[in-house]
Amino acid sequence: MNFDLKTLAKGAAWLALFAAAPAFAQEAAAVASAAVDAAPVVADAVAAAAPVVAEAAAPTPDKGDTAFMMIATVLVLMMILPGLQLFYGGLTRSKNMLSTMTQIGAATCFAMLIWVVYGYTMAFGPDASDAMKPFISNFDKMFLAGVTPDSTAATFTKDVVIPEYVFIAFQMTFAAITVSLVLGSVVERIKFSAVMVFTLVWLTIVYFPIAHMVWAAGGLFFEMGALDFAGGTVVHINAGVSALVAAIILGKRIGFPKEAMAPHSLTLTMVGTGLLWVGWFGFNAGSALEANGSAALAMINTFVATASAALFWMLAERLAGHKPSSLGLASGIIAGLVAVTPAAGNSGPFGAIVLGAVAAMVCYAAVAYLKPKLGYDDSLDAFGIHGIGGMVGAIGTGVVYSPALGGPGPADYDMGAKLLVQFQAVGTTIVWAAVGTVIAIYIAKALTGLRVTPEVEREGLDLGEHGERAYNN
Amino acid sequence: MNFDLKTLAKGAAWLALFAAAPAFAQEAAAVASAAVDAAPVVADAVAAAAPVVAEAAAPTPDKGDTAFMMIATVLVLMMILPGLQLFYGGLTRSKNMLSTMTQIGAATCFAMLIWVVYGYTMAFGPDASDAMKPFISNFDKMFLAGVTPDSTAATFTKDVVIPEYVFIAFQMTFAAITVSLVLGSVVERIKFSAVMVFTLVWLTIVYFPIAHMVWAAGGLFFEMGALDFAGGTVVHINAGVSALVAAIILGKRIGFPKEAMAPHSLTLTMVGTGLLWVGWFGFNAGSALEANGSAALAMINTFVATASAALFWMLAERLAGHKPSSLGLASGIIAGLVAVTPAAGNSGPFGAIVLGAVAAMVCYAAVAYLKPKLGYDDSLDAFGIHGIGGMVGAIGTGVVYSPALGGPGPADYDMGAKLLVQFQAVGTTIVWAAVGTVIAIYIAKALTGLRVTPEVEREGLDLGEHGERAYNN
Amino acid sequence: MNFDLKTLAKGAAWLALFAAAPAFAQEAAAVASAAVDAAPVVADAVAAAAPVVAEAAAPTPDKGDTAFMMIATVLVLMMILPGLQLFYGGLTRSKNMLSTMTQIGAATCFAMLIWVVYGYTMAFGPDASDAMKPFISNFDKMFLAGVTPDSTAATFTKDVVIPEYVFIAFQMTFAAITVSLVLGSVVERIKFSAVMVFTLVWLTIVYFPIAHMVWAAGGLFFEMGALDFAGGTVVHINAGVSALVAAIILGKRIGFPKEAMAPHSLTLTMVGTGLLWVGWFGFNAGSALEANGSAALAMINTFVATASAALFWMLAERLAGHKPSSLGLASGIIAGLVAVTPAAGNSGPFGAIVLGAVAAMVCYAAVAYLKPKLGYDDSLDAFGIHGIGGMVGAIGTGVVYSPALGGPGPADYDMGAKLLVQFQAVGTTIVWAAVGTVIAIYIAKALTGLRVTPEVEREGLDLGEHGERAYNN
Amino acid sequence: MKLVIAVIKPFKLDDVREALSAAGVQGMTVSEVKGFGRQKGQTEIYRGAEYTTHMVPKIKIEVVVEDGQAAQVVETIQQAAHTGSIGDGKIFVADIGQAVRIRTGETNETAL
Amino acid sequence: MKLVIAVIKPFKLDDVREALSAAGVQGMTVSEVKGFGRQKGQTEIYRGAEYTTHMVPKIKIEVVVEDGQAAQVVETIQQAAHTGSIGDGKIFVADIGQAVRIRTGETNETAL
Amino acid sequence: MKLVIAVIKPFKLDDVREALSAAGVQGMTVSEVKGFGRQKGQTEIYRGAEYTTHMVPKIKIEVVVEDGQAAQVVETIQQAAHTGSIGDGKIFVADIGQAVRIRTGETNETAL
Ligand SMILES: Nc1ncnc2c1ncn2[C@@H]1O[C@H](COP(=O)(O)OP(=O)(O)O)[C@@H](O)[C@H]1O
Ligand SMILES: Nc1ncnc2c1ncn2[C@@H]1O[C@H](COP(=O)(O)OP(=O)(O)O)[C@@H](O)[C@H]1O
Ligand SMILES: Nc1ncnc2c1ncn2[C@@H]1O[C@H](COP(=O)(O)OP(=O)(O)O)[C@@H](O)[C@H]1O
Repeated sequence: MNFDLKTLAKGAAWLALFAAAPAFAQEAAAVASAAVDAAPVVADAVAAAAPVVAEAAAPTPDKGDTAFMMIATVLVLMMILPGLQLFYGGLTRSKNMLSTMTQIGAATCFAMLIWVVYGYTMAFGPDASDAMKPFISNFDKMFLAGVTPDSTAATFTKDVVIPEYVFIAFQMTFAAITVSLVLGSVVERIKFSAVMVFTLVWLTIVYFPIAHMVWAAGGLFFEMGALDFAGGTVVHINAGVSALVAAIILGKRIGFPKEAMAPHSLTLTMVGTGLLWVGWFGFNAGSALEANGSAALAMINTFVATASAALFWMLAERLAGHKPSSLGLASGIIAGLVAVTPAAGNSGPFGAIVLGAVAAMVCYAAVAYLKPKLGYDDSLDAFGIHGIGGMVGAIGTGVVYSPALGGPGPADYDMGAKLLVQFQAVGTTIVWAAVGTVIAIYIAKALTGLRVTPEVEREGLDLGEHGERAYNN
Repeated sequence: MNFDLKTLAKGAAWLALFAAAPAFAQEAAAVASAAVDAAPVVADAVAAAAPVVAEAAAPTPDKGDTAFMMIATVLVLMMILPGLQLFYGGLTRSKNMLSTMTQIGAATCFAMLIWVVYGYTMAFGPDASDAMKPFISNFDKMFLAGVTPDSTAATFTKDVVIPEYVFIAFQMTFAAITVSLVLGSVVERIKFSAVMVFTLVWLTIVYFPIAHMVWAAGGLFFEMGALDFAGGTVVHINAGVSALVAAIILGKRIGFPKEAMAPHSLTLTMVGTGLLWVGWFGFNAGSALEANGSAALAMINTFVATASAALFWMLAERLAGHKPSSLGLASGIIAGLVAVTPAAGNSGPFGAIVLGAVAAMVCYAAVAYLKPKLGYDDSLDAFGIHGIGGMVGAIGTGVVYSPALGGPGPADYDMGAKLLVQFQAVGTTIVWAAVGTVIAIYIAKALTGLRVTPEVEREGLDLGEHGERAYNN
Repeated sequence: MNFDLKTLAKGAAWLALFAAAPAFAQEAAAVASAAVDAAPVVADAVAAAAPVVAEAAAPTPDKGDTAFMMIATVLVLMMILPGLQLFYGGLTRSKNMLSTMTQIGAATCFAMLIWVVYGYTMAFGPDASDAMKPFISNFDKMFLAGVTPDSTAATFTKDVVIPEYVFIAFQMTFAAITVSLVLGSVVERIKFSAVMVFTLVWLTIVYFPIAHMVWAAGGLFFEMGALDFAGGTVVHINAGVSALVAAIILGKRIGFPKEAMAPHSLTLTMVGTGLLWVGWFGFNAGSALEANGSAALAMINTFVATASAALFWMLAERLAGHKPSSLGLASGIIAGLVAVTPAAGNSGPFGAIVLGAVAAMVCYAAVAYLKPKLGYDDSLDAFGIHGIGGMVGAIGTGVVYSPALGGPGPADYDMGAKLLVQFQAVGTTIVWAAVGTVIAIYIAKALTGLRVTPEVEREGLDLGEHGERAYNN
Repeated sequence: MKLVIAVIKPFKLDDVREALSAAGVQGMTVSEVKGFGRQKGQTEIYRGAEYTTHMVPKIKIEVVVEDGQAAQVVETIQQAAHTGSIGDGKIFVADIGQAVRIRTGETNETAL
Repeated sequence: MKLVIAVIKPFKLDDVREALSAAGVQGMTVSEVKGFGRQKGQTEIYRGAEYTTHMVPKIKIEVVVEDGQAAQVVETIQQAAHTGSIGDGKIFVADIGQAVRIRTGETNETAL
Repeated sequence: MKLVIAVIKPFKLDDVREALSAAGVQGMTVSEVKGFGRQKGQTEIYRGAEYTTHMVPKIKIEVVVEDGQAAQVVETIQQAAHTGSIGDGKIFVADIGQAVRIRTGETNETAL
């Protein structure tokens, strides 16, 4: 019911917006396309970060970079559809398979539209007032006003740029996957309509600001010099913490933990794992914004940290007296990918291997021991793996960055100071995400009721919410 | 039975051809590699379109473009295997899963061989006589005669070229996916042997000519200045209309529409949908033939138009009083991709969003209301989505191209005139495709009997046609 | 049990190694990054092969090449996870699905770690003593000592280089997929722990040396001028022969061949086939190490040889009096890909088509007639397709390379001489692989017992070895 | 009461169900089974390995009816499931001593 | 001996199994079935095509018990499987003339 | 006639089928079931969450035979399905009052 109205509203709203858009664009056309800034990493990249006004003498994109970033963007989409859909979906019961895939798919689509309407400008638009600047940009680029095929975005190298549309698309996929990750803790019981409302609110008050803080020049963490190569804070800690809060507010699934809720298809979960790993190279290496040595470093780290985490998770299972499992392999792969995300271009290969091993061990403990003890129902362990793994990665990055450990840090690297910064960034993110999620979830509850009826939950959300079965003859 | 003989014949034929090939190649070796033309878009690209004879001073490919186009080509293959196989296969009943996947796979393989033997030269070979020129090129490049690793193909930018082998491979995947799309309306009852014969004839008399008309300098629509960035006419209208005609001639599946024919795995259909979306970036952005701003524009449009269509299809379901479904999401995604194909580089992001929304609504109506009313059995709605969506896209492109709507059209853009051209192109394609399909299907019928026996249809084509079961223990 | 201890040991070992690594790195930092050599192809590439010491005037990578090679590397990973996992897994019985996927996944992860620790330096490190040189490099690059984001690796073109990290990652995926391929003959009965031990030993004594022999300047086959564009010998003959030997030592599955052991999901096998084909372009075209015409040639050959093999396998089925099957299509695709691997950049498109057709026919005969006759149990036909197909490809490459057949060989190409070389390379590889596998398997047997108990085998390795079921409700 | 067990060809299920409803049967329980009998299974070939499954997919219908109704139910099923080709299946009838409707606790005839 | 056949709602299986164990039943055999009856199936819609499945997923439990135990077993099942809403299912009781434990060859009561 | 119901270990199906054919049985109906009994199910662990399924996969064979043949059929199954380890399964025998071959309408013994 709710969905009905809301969707209608939404539909109308958009149509209105879109009608308005061109007008906007026209006015704005005058404005020179200001190159955006996206430096994910180190403070001294700020130089490159200064907006460069496009002009005759403006640098033009290298086609190698453009090609690389376009493919990287596509790879991140593959992480979501079908990657995450399969990874998460395989872990649910078959009666909720479609609901899980549909919630992820629809949230992703919605996030994309929100992104081009006002998300991009909030995160990477022109500078806002000094008061707002640390938290968001201004709204001058709503509807991508003024962006043309010739506009460019800065990279971390002076005078090296990429087409702004590519940068917009690349960052768009980050917003989409982050909100999708949150859903892992609430599937099998949250209403589809609630997911749509949550997506809208959560992106607006949690994701866009944090993305700005970490990656935009002037952003809070960015100015603090926090290390986050590909988004460990913005994406994983953010999603993980939000998932935990959402799961707690939503409550447990009927029958949890008494009833067996075995994954309906670990086969599909393994497929999703593979696609996530494959796509993650777009995510991590692509965050270099150039096809260069830094991307290459991020790539090899994304191989070895992951491989290490996968084997160490299975090792942890053995140490716990169990059999090494396929789900252990898959979970380790994801934990490793999560942990190496902030460290991708900020570590040497062996630092990355150790980071992956530690993340796997810690996440295993969180999922196998902490969760049962605390008793919350994080259906697919979005917090246990993305939240915890993200924190291990964020802090660990401060360690492996050290040249003494083979990292790319400067010779005079001050680990203590950097760790402090990392902790501050992590802490702030945790608080911000938690508060924002509480707000977003309660708004969704007010508008949609949030949770399906026990009958629907028992019969499965596929039939109850979507009128379909995942499998027939 | 039929297949036996025919395949044998085919086998023999090829071997003969291949034996002949090198000889061919040798003779032709003398011929300078004429750069081919592939301008998908606007008339004023004709400049770039003029064949450039390779010589010392000839432009050499930019490695960024080459890298991009090679990956784009690979992405289009992924759309077919496994993308389309899963999207279509998941919608069939389990007893016909392998048959659906095999028909697509074998038609694709066959199309590739036909393409290098004479398809490429028919569509993009050297100019034919003035009389033939609007419809096909000449046959001088049969067996890719004269093409070497150093031959190049022109792009839309003067003096920018890519290796001809890459252009050949890229276009080859288009031929393969188009014929595969047609099969969506006839699966679950057409003979495998009939599919092979149909592929041969249909590509020859329908696809190659239309590809030439749209994309080759001198081609009918190309000279008319029809807008078709990535092949909305050639691929989707063409496939959709052919699918409709084929389905009508073939007749309904036993038990349609009385018996329930629920998709056997919407899970796999969702996976296919994701892979199709991912691969479609190779299809749309790749059609720019360069890693440049135009490709970037095509990319962002391929994101937002699709996202919009997916949500609006689900909205349409709500408006119709149903639950928003996962198949709705998937269908909307495909409808959006189809509609944005001709508009990819010819629209602004918000024009694309509106285009996607409209396409979703119209396709939903076609599938949910028009089809039942007319009563034909288009098994997987190849016409309802590719045909209708393609038409909405082709016409819509004439609208969103307007700078007044944020499109890249010239300031003095004459929408009325362009729309007329679009309508002509669409109309001609519809007629050509319909007539050609009638011929192709009846030839297939004469040679193979076209349709499986009722026993085989009832038991399933997997066992009856291929002697296999898709699922065992 | 065994696994427990061994894993622990392994865990400890690594941690030790990794601790040591940075130290290593530091020392080595002084060493100039010697560009590695990877010439897969012809003797006259040796020029390019000479180590180039990095210096001010050193060439810098073209971003187009870097972008291409990074994506190519990712594509090869996709061949393994999820490609090969699905292709192989779909062919097993459902009770062994996870075990098959997990063995491949874990072996791949382990191979990656081994590669960066000492595999890379063994295969592509600095020259060893003249006595060792033909077989392995020296160990100076253990732990990738001295490699930085700025180090580069040579290509086949003078002064064209790519980042060394990219080359390392690209080659790493080759090692991982090769050992995974071997598993195809032993799944459904080999212990997980045995797979891990086998991986360690086999890579060390079989893969690294053969990779060096074929691809490194100074390598035995390389100096002989053996043609192997993308690794037909190193990867496929090597894996195929090892698989056969391993299967024979391990013995047949309980109930083979009496009991029906139908593939549990040909659907997934088809999906894996598609992903393997898609990824194989990274494998074959990527082996050009540049985004150039040679890569383009490799790409088009990887399309047409495969298409031809797929159709000719189905034709072979017809000739044998059976129905053309989906598994036939899939098997033909793989056989074609295997056969074209060494020929990718060494053949014209029509030579490739013939090569694919021949490979399909021969592999079909091997699988359908030879195997039953000899009576060994190569569960998934790793030998029948990779071994036999690899040999057809290696020998065939010597034929299709000839300019007289449209190949890129020199005008004065001496086919007889080259064929002799090819035979020598193939023969040596067969012997080396066979002997090495015997050693590796018996070590695994000594340490782990090699084979699961009859109870576990009957109940399925998923439950018995991993404590999971692939499919639940 | 009688328990009528019918093993039929899968594609006949709808016809049988409709025929039974028409004949006034209120409920039935259906399961997917594999049948072994005169009808031989399909041959499947995977890479030259030939498997002839002796088992053919069938549908088993179990319906409990009043004694008086049994004959007519058997009759109805036999007609609706009949194709005349081998493998049409069987109908078996057994005695049921007691029936209970879980929802209401009603027993025997009233429970059907 | 008696064969007690119960058709119940799937999510009630655990409750029933536990109740029966508590009641001293040592074993049972369970199968997934589809039920046709008063309870109507869900409507599914695929691209506007509407399917109302008449068949509802159910679980069939078969348990063989001594004659004396039958009444109590029926009772137990009826209570454990009861929700009061349409579709709760049925319980049927039939006679079993002989029982054998394959492992030991024991027969009848001792075989259960 | 008698309905012989046997619940056996899945991997024993082929042996039993062959033994029955050898013993002259013309047909049977087989279904996949889950068994609950002395034999305990496997323990599965997913991310530390442990599930012990009480249900073990089994195969149920139903074969209707002439009264005279029943004893021998039970005997045959018991031997063919026997492994001696827990979980071998059970055989139950019930009466069948009537049998019909759908294809021909033949009844009782002639219908088997
Ligand atoms: N004696 C039997 N007991 C139980 N089921 C049987 C028996 N004989 C046949 N059936 C079932 O009936 C089905 C059809 O029997 P079959 O001999 O193949 O053809 P027909 O019914 O035409 O004689 C079989 O597949 C099997 O499921
Ligand atoms: N006459 C019957 N014979 C066999 N099974 C029956 C019969 N009637 C009902 N059933 C089974 O019992 C289930 C529940 O019956 P239904 O009429 O839907 O609800 P209720 O048990 O509340 O009356 C049905 O789904 C079917 O499986
Ligand atoms: N009382 C019973 N009624 C119906 N089926 C039973 C009964 N007892 C056991 N079974 C079936 O027999 C199977 C084997 O029984 P179980 O007690 O595990 O071993 P055993 O047969 O060796 O005593 C069970 O899995 C169940 O399917």
